[in-house]
Amino acid sequence: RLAASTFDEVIAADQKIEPRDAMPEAYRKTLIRQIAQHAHSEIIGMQPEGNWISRAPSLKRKAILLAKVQDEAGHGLYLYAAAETLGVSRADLVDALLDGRQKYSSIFNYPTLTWADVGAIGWLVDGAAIVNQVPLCRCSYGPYARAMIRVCKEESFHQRQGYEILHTLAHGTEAQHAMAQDALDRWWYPSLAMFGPPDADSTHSERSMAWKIKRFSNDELRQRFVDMCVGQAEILGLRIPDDGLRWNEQRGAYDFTAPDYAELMRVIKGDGPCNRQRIEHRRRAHAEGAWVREAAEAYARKHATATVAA
Amino acid sequence: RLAASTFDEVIAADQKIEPRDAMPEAYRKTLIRQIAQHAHSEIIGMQPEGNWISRAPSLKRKAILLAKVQDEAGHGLYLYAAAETLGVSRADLVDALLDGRQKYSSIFNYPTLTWADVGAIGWLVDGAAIVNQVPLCRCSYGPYARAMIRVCKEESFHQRQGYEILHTLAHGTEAQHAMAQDALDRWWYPSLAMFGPPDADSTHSERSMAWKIKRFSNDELRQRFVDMCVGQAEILGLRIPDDGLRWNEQRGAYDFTAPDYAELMRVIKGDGPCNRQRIEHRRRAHAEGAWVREAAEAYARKHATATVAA
Amino acid sequence: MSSEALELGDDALIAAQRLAEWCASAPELEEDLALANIALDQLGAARLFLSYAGEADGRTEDDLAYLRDDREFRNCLLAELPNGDFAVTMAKLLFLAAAQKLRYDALAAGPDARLAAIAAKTRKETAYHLDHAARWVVRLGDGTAESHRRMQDAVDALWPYTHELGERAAWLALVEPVLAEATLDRPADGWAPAGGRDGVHTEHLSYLLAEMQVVHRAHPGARW
Amino acid sequence: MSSEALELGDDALIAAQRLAEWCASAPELEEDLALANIALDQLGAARLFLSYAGEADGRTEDDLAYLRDDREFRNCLLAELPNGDFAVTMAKLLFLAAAQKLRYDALAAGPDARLAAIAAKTRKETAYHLDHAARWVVRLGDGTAESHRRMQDAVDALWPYTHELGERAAWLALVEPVLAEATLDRPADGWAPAGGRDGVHTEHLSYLLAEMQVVHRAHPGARW
Repeated sequence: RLAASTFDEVIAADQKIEPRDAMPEAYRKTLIRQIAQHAHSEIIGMQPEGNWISRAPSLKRKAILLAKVQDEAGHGLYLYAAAETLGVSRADLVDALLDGRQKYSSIFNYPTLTWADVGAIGWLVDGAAIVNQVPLCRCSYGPYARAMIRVCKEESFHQRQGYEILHTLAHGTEAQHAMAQDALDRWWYPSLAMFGPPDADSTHSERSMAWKIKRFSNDELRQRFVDMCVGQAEILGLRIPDDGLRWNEQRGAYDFTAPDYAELMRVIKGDGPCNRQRIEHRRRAHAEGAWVREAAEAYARKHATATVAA
Repeated sequence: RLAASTFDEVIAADQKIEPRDAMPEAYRKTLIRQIAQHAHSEIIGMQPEGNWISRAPSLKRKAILLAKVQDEAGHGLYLYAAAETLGVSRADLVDALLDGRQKYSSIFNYPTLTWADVGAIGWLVDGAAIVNQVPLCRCSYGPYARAMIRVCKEESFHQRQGYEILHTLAHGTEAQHAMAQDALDRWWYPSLAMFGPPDADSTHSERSMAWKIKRFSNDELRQRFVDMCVGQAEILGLRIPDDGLRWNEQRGAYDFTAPDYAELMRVIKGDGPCNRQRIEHRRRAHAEGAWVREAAEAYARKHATATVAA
Repeated sequence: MSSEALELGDDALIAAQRLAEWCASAPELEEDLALANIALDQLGAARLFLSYAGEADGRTEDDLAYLRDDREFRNCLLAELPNGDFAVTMAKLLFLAAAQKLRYDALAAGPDARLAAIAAKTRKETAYHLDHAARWVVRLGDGTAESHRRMQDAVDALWPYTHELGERAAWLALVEPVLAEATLDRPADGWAPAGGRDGVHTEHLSYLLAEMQVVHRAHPGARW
Repeated sequence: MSSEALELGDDALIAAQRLAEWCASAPELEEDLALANIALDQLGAARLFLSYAGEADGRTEDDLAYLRDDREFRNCLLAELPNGDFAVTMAKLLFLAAAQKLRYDALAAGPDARLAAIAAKTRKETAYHLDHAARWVVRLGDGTAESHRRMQDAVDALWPYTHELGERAAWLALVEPVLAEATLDRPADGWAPAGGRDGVHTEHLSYLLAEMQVVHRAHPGARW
């Protein structure tokens, strides 16, 4: 593209805004908020799944789960780096997470109660994340779009692994099947809620669409997710816990019962089952790690000085 | 007895020395050392058995074990109270335990590795304690003798419970029987060592005998213990791990292999498997409780003042 | 199965398990005795309630304690929360014992003769637990600056979980005077986590059960 | 069964389990990644060694990991000790990785072709673990006053457990220079606890296993 293109021209031409390009302050702020929230979600998301690493029922599953949680830490790193291209520091973003100024995905405020929840999170939560994130690979901000390409590739790998866990359980013993169904029962509606409030109530959406940060509405993405899950649940032999779920010939899509948006709002506001636990865990890890980070800095300073002096 | 009896007359008449009686400083010091060590042993002894309360395999056993460990705390309390009659404070004795100036029974420096260890401790360790302690019920120092009567009564109850645990295991499944045998294999020699070094090497003993604090020698008590255990092990269907164990017609007692006294000395010196862990645990509990004890004192002071002022 | 017996049995069992974790770690020896004593009472209550709860389908107290997973437990969330420091433990005990007392009192006067007989025994014990916890909450709340801070933090952190305990007005009538005497602020009501009665617990319970059940489960069918 | 494979497999498995406990709790995000990475390597090594160890009597890696109790585990005591703070974890890793490296090097040049092939893979990974731990030990030892104190405390507390690791001279040659660079005192040799290779462990291991094995054992014969 031409070096002299204005922001609006770049957006209109479906090209990428890069860190040094001029951009409206609101665009920058919106992106920082969104990328940071995404990064925070990866970091907080390590907890509910990390909760089952020590108890994974086979060494192979333990390795897969550990690698997955490690990938989440990695995603957090890329995404913080992407946010930093917009002129904020990771330390400030972490502070904003810890003191509640910035959010993370509400889905991680539900507890993981059984091993099957690891499967359900992989299948449903990562599945919903992919539906949300695939369009972001074409987002107008270059560093974010590129980070999302890598993230989405790994997420789809995670989703297959989650599906495989559930498949094994659903086709295993009676107790395993029941565990899988129970997990689906608990994670279905929170997963639907991951797409956010219904379009009618969604703030920020219109402008993000115009800026090509967002490309589909919450309800469009939610529908896409439901349509994708129905067939997969059939193969699993599990029942999606929605009596209102049925194929709508006219719409060419499934009708389904909406999640409880009032509950979503309560969880976003901070009153989900695990909000306090998750943020408290992160604060404690951060505080308990302070002496280590300080030592590393002190060591680096000492030896930088030594090198200069030498 | 006559109020004017001298210390030596009271001892000679097999009567009791009471707190206000005159007594040789060395007698007082010996008693303080012995009673404190005994009290400390009760307190430290809560740890190896307490280790299995959370995992006791039936609710009934859990209740029995919890009650037993509670009894140990109670014994600790009487014994500290008995020591206090000799003009020391419990706080000072606890300090002496925590900084290593006073000892506790070395037996508690072995780990409890399986549920069967709870049985073995009851049968062997409490059994050895009883053999050691029954003569102390006739000890020349009144408060100690009276405390020991109560302690021994409860200990023999504990011993029966331990024996019952082992009996159930030894007559249970193959795995349970193996667990019981394994516990006996590990606890046998440390239990024999509880009677202390062989008479030839025993310090303090002669004077304690003269003062009627101690009434039998280490080796006499050890022999009594072995003779008691052999028949009980047969009923249990367990094998005492000693190839040298056999009836000696002439002596009218069992010959047996002595414990490794060098190991006993190492453990006494501080190098048993759990010395550091046990004392570290106690120090931590003491340190972490400091703010609670301070608060209780502050509250008592405030409200004492309030009462006086009112 | 009597769901009331199961709830009360599970509350008492999980409380006993948590209290017993203090064994050999209490701030003073007298408190080691007291906590073990209260744990024993709770365990005794658990055995009575669970035995009764299991009668309907021929399960023993041990079947119910050792062979259910966390999704089948019906205890309130408060009981399963980690012990935290001594202030947290005392706040938990105060809140739980107050609720237990109210439920036991009601049962003791209720129509189920078996439950009434159990409750007649346990309500006496729970009155002692409530008193013991209340004394500590007052001493710590009105003790030093540090103990006041810790006690207030404990009350604040646990307060949300008390909404699951039922009988709010009567419960508040037991608890609020204690907080007042302890010079502690009574937290505002707000977040009200629940789910324990439906078997939707916190992430803590499955760890507690893994430890509690490990030996029993490793030897299926064995006698102990 | 190859006792060498079992010892090395158990060392790696227990180390992996402990390292994975850091998940989402590391002092910085990069270290969350690094610790997970090292845990994954250890877990991978454990799977190779345990698979081999189980071949003789037809047991799988999961049979060995999930269906033995602590008296049957052959790991060194060092591996099972609690993580403590980050300094303790890094001291544990330094000491263990140094020992693993020496054993892997020897195996890689040894007569058992299968073990040699496994060791050829794991020795590369362990060199990275050793390096990672050494860098942290140096940074913490030579960092702030607090980090120096914590690092020295960690080294002092763990040192006795290193006597069980075998190959003392070669091991010291790997570890002593790191301590020196870290400005840490090399503790005196003295107490030398052991027993892990004979299945006589610390009281910590059975808790670790209770947690690790709980789901697998609750569903006998199930596939995952």
